Amino acid sequence: MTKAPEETQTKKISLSQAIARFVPDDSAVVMGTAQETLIPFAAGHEMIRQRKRDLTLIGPISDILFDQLVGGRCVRKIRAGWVGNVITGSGYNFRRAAENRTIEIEDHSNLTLSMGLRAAAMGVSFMPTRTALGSDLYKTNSSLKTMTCPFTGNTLTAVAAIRPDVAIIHVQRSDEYGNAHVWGNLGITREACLASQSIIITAEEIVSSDVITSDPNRVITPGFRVSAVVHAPWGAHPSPVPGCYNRDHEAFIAYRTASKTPEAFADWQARQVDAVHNSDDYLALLGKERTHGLALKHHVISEETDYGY
Amino acid sequence: MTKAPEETQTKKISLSQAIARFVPDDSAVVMGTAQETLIPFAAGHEMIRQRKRDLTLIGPISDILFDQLVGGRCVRKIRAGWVGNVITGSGYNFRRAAENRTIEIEDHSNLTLSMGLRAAAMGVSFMPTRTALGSDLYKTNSSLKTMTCPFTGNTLTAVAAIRPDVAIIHVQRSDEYGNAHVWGNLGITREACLASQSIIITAEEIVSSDVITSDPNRVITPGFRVSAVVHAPWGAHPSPVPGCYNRDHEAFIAYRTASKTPEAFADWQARQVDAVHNSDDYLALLGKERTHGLALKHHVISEETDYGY
Amino acid sequence: MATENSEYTLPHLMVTAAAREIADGEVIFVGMRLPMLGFFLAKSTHAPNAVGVYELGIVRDTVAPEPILTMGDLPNLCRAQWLADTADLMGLLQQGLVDASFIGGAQVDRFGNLNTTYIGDIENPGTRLPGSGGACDLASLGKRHIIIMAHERHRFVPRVDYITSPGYGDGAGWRRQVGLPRGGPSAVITTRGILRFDPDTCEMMLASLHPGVTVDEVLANTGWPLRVAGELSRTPAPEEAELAMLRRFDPKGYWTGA
Amino acid sequence: MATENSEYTLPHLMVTAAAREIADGEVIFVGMRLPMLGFFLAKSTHAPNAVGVYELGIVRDTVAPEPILTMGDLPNLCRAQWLADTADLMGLLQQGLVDASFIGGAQVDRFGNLNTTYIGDIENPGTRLPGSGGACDLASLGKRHIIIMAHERHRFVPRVDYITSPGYGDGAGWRRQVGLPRGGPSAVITTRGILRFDPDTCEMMLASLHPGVTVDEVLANTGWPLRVAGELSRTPAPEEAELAMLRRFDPKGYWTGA
Repeated sequence: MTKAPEETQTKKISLSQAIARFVPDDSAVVMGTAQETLIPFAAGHEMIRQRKRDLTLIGPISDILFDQLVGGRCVRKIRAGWVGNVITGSGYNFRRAAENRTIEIEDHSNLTLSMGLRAAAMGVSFMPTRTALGSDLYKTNSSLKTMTCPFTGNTLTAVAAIRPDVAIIHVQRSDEYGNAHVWGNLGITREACLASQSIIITAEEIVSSDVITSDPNRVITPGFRVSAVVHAPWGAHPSPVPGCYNRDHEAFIAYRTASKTPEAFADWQARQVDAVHNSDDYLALLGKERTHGLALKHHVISEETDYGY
Repeated sequence: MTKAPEETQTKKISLSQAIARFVPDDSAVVMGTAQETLIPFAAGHEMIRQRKRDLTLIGPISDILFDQLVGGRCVRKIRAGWVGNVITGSGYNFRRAAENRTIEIEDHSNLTLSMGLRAAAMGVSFMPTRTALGSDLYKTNSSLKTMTCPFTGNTLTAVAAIRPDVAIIHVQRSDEYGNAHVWGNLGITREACLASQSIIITAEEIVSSDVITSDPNRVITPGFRVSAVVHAPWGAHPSPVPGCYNRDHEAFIAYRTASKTPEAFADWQARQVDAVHNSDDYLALLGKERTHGLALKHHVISEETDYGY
Repeated sequence: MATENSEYTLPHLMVTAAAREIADGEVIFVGMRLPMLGFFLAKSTHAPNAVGVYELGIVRDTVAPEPILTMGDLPNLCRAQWLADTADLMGLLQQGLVDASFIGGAQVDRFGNLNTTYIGDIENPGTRLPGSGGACDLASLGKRHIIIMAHERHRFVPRVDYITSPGYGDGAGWRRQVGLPRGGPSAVITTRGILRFDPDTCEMMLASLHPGVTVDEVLANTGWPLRVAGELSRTPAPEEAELAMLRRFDPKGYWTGA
Repeated sequence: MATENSEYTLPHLMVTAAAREIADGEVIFVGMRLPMLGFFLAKSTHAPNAVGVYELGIVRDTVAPEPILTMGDLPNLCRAQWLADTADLMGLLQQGLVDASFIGGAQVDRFGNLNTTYIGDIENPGTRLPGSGGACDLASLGKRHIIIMAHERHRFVPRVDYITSPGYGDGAGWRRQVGLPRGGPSAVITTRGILRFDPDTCEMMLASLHPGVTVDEVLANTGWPLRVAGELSRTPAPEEAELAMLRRFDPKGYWTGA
């Protein structure tokens, strides 16, 4: 049933190759699409290591990932709903850059960002919403315009299509052709994949196509649109990955201090990013006690479904 | 974790109660949302038996279900992309009614219908698309208007929101509170559920809430929005239900002849609908040989996922 | 009809011609009936990397593991690449990511406009047909589409009674003018030949005759003065291997029987 | 602070007040931090049939089976009623199916407009805050929303520097005029009291004082001449059972510690 190997080229490459090839300087990158879960930290750190410049970051809330990329001087522009540290508050690199006006910010709400991506996903130039009317998001977001509904005459907010160059999506498991299973809250992941020109999948586990095709409803986007597949165990740490590991709250709390001053951040980047070259390095840095502490202790296994005939 | 039984009222009622209570005459009903699969034939037949009148039927392609409801004189208006018999062509009751002008028809494409429902699902008054421009759908569908994109100046088709009174959704399994698992191609099911004022679930199997909550990504719409849950084994026959039974091609082929004249249809309705009062009657009519022939012979079981912590 | 070794039917010939319109690696929006078999045939011969998109909410890059009559049959869902929403696939289409689709019709005109809705006056129709389904969307939004239909004079009319699926409207420039983003019909595979469109005028032209069919016969069955291409070709008969595959996909001859 | 039997913290009092804003059976868009605990408390006491909607793509009608710090923690996904897209839940909100939500803020003004984006001039801001997230959507589209924030004079300003989440704009009629479909803030739970809105003028009024707080103290910490309701009440202290529950939800006191 599944493809003979000679018919299809593998898309599996290393993380450094994937970032080098599909995230050139000046790219517009959507990341952190599931919001608090499945944030592709490993891929973001590789961008910092490769000294990417002038990126546009797109995402609803990125937790601390966008703050790290701003700290790494990779970012020219941010199109987001919220940038900070979910459980501690401000993201200090972001705050410094915004206050010093070294980055450009397009202020979205989570709904306007979702609708901008959905417009691109659907192949239309805008989406209508009823949010943000009367707000000052209009002053700091040129992707919003008021419009009149052609049927009711009501005032609506039109959100212009947002078409990222690349989506970076962390998943639980993928085959080497880019067909990937994701479970948990999906956030804006589905529209982000459909809206983007190319897609990089970073996966906790690389599995055979038979595993993936056993459940085609669990696939997040069709593999034919994926450009690269990267094996990245613990690639979303410290954010949680359903089925794999819990959220590492301590890391988020520690990052608050680590990002408070440019000097502290430089030190953090040297230790946590620049000194790390692959997932083995990262796991060694974390240590077994910590990874054990984050592992799932209670298991709830999905009821089976039959896709036979 | 799951609700204590005293906290929640069951929504499980009989098919006849569900149709009597939630599908009054004059209702707008969306059905057949997965297109060729999971069509709620049992629910449609109950509407015929209860002699519903002046219904508005909404659906992309209904295979032969809408034709049967037209034959049963339940229908005043149809808002659909296509009405017929997928593998044989015309639906003769629909054709007669249209040619005699006894029903009103709003001609959609599958995309315009999907967008009309999605507009209602999203709580906005229209959705923009690029389809149907220059077509004559505009002549026979007042839910379409051309509009100009506020950003690009391009011409678009605006589709007015479609808000059904009730969605009737056939599923593989549901708990008695309306949390239901669906798998297979989804068609327009998700937006139809979110767009509708009330929802009737007809289910092959009623299961405990623990089965459903073992896989919350498989849930089609949140149970708090569901009004009634009906146990309806073989309730989508002759359409196929993934995990349960194959498509009964012979029934569709036979229906072609059975609907060719009003007399033939009256006879068909007397035998196949009016003489049937519950799923036991229907199964007896089908016969064991037939149901055995439609049963799944090859099984493909989904890979498990862990929702633990 | 007969090849050197084997009999074939007119549907066999049309399906084979349809398959040849598909290039390897293309994304095809697969329609009902003969086009579905044409996609399976292309996939199993010269286009192994073609991807099939089905409007029910199915993407698959393999042929169904067992013969099917229609795209919603369970074997076509089994081990699909993706099972999703119709709107997701319509999004791919509307973005311009679908290379080609196939559409049947009851009436077509010289600019490739298709009617599957009303024959006669809308207000007082002679015949009501099933309607668009996804056809209007495929014709509006795909990079190109191929029409498959019976070649009879009452079906090949100067102007369709109702445009269900837009072709080139009233000629060159029309699609852009009404706001359609791209596309248009690239071929019409009929029971008598294959027609293509003049790139300048967008008018239909006879491009290929099926075996045993004459130009006069085609002209007599076309309701306007049909242009004939300078290099008129002869539709190749299905090869033995192709017929063997088609018999595997449609073993009872439901779609390809005589 | 102390009830008869037990010490409680200011966050305990605010969470308890937040919980009391939720009626049984309501659909609540659950925000981060104190509001999340408020929802859990309401759900476990007087509102067992409340449904929680979380913008990450979670609907659940039960409290997470283990203490969590934030809505994306895995226990909050486990045995949820629905895991879906953010847009699905925003659709429920935009349709008007969400009864209430809770929003924090850095600046609020007399008409309940909230700022969580820029303090100072947009072109040359003094302070950049994280931004809207879903807050603008909740304030725009819910049937009502409740604001929770620290009560300081620099936060309670006559006019916010930037409207992230619209309240009543510049007063009665404003929301309809700009096109918002419904809603507006119904209460502001602060570190000093609870404020509500005059139904005619949409202006904020002091409605309840927390234990030990005086009217003068509230007025001194509000940047405009705040009106005081005719029937000023005293915010009830958390009951022992409520405190016990809150200690279960936040055992380390991350959110509710002193």
